[in-house]
Amino acid sequence: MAEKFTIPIGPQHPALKEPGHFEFMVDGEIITGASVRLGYVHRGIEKAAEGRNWTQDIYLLERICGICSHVHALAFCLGVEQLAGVSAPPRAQAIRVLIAELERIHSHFLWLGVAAHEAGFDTLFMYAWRDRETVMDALETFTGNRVNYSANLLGGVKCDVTPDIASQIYRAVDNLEERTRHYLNVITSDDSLAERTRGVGVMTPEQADQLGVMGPTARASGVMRDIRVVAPYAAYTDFPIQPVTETAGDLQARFIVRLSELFESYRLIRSILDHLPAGDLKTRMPRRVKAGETISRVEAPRGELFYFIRSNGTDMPDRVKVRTPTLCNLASVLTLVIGRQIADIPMILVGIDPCFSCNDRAVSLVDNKGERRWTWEALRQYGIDYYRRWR
Amino acid sequence: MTLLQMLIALLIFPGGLFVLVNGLAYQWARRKLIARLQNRIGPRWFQPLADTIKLMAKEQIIPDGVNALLFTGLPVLALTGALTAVLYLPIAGLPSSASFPGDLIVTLYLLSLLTICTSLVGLNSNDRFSVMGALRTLTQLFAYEAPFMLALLGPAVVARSWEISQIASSWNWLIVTQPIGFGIAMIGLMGKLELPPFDAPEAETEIVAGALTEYSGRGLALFHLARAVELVAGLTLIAAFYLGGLSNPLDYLLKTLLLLVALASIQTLLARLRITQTVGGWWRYGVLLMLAQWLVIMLGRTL
Amino acid sequence: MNWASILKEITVWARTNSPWVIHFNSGSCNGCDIEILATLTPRFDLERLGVRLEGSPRHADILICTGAVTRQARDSLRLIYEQMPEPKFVIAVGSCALSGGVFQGCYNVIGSIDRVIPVDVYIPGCPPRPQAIVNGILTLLERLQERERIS
Amino acid sequence: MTLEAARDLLRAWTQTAQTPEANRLDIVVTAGDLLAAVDALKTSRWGYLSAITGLDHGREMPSLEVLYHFCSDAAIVTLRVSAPRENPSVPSICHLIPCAVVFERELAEMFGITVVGIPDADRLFLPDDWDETVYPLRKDAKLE
Repeated sequence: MAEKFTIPIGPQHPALKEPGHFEFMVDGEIITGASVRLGYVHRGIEKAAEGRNWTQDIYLLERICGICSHVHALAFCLGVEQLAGVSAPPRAQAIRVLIAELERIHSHFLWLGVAAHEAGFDTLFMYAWRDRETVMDALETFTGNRVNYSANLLGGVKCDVTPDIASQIYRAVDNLEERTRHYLNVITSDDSLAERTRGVGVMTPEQADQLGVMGPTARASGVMRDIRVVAPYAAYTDFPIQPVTETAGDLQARFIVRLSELFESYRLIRSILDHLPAGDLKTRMPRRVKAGETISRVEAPRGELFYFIRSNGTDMPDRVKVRTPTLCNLASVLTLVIGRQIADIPMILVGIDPCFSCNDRAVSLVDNKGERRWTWEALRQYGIDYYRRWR
Repeated sequence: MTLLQMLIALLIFPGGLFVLVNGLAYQWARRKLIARLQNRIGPRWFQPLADTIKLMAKEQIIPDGVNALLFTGLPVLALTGALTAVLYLPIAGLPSSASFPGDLIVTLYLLSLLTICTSLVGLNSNDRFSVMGALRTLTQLFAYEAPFMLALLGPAVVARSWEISQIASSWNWLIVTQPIGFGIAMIGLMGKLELPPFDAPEAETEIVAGALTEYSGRGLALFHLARAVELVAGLTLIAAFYLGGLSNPLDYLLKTLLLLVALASIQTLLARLRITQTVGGWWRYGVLLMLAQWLVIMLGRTL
Repeated sequence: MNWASILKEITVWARTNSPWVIHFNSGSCNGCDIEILATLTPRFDLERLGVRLEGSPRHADILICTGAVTRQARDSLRLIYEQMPEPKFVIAVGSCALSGGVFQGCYNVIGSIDRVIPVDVYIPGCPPRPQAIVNGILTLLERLQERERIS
Repeated sequence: MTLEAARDLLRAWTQTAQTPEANRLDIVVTAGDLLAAVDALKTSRWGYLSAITGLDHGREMPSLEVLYHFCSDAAIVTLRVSAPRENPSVPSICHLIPCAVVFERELAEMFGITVVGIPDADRLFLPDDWDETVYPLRKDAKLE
């Protein structure tokens, strides 16, 4: 009987949208199967979306994930506008992209802090979250709320950029750019952190491409997957973005990719604020959207966000399918593990998405001889000794 | 020493009460310093006192499947171990209240009694985090104990005696002649107190709270007190040996606070080392450096 | 002022000055969780009130829970509540925890936290600002002082 | 890789092909040909599997529909497979695209579509005490 090897990963972590419970089937040393059990925060959003009209759905879909709420609303609004054949005025599109980039900055700083906290480096966690407050203030003055900005409307945006908001965003971006340069230096030069990140969870470009990994995790392995570059939406056509990729493919490369793509966001925000197109903020939007289906893809901080919206001509959607980037990265990590030894599990799990950490890392190896219990550390130690024996 | 003097020394002045208050004050200073280094305001001056009293007043849950006597007894043992160790140290710059030749060895073992109690507590409960925390505490104990002890025996060799009061009263600034010993002693103290970067045994993001996961109420308070007393004991020991002895209370205060600042700043600068890195680091670098240091001492003695 | 009342005064003082906190997400979208974490960071720093984020329920006095309770998370929420030693308090953060919020009526959602465990302080908002969370904790501490003095 | 490349790649199994939008191509495929079509896309490295969507057109419609979305840069190819409402079943594509198992588990538990050959059919999102016969995303699901 193949051993059933379960990693019970705790149900709560601030940056983790869907806390999960991992299980790996092993045959001796080699992993034969892996699966994950989500559902701790499953609220049945897709069914609820079918019971509400189009405008109410924006408020629902914004609360799928607190960290990238604007991106969910943006994807939904772009999809419904495509269905209705309406397109938001250029100024609204530019403001939407502006808020999306500000949200990417806030999400990456949050992740930087939480990943440092996971590695036990609390000072970096405190500093990263202190600097994140600058972008939260900018977002608050701009849209009225720190999280869940609900700036999106069907057919436009609610909030406008006044000169003093623009000047505050400029100041925030300048300060953050200088801090990002500092953190990039810390990530690469600090030994105690490099010790925990260099060479951890390496993923080759072929694996990344074949597994369908999304976002910064793919770009850290050299696979250029960024919807803003590949299929520009909203105002990304007028304000193009340069792709940022690394080749090492390990945990440190992911740190570097996430931080260096922030420089792109700063450049984009400045260029949007400089050439903000004039015009009104929203257009008329019919209450009933004509029947049809559409797919809208948007680049969330963690990867490609996929929306499939089907309308049957009434004022309520017939089907709203949401596939979040974390689910896709999770799925690809499960396949990356198959065929590898037990010793590789912690590296790959921690490596693929360093923000996927957990409080309860005890590992239980259930086999026919009963249950052997290891901690994450013991498992990691097992990995190190295993490789030392082979060398 | 009349019985009354001994009782006062034991319970009030250099002994129990003063060290407890001193320990709480130093814990506050450490937490405040770390908070200030992390750009935060940090706790108020009476925070450790409030924490301890609150924990004392909380309900003590004894989980089933646990030996109740051990569960309640071990924290008391840990605190008494730390408190008796303090008797041999020149607390507050005054000569130590009790001393006999060879009390350095006794103090070192009494100081590590706390770590042994923590691991026993962890092994005693059947919650997997406590067991894992206990195993990690023990592995780390074997890692830093040897170099830490060598680092503290260095000055004893120079002073040609095993008695703390004599070593302390030789007034020479050994930090100059034995810098490596001083460094290893400081880092060893951080390992003993499980301060980051050596806090793998109670890594909050990995094994919840390590060996003390099951404790609430009095047990937890006693452990925190024991750790606070051990912080004071460790600092006085290193200050007495390496910073030219402690002559008066002001001297004591200055030197121990200086060491505390060094401790806190190292703590904020480093990420948590994995248990494999700490053990590897100690045995590869700690022991070798100490042997080199001892070589120098021996040469010094023979010339 | 006999000994008993002095002792009670001291314990009340200690309890209100060192509230240790454990956080549980029973189905939240993480908006409230990152605001709770933001209260521990330099700008709002709750450690000046003595708040410490604890890993184990045994060490904590206050359970801060967020999110509309999903059926999957209900038992672990109850389990964590029962593991905490007396005297324990519960703070529900965010409109999902108060009333199920936007997810009211969804098939997998039980609704508000007080359907599963008794709640002492409710902090509305989606998500409530860190200032609101700090204010919620302060109201809990003040209420604790009055209640202890009356009983 | 463009839509035209995908169109003639899948010509052998296409029953009907439509382009509802400039960058989208919908190809209706029978359940039997699904594996061959997916294999063709995979071997020619045409993009990656982005999502699997289940569709219930309405209480009275006789069949459910499963959509496999493949994306390559801006182009999106959707393979549409229909399955009868009584006991719908589709072949699993896990052996071709390993990471599809999570999407298929969600499809199975939300729509009650049995995925033939799925390595592990445990529940993904729904709680343990959820009764199996109720499939929440179906239009005729009785939810309290």
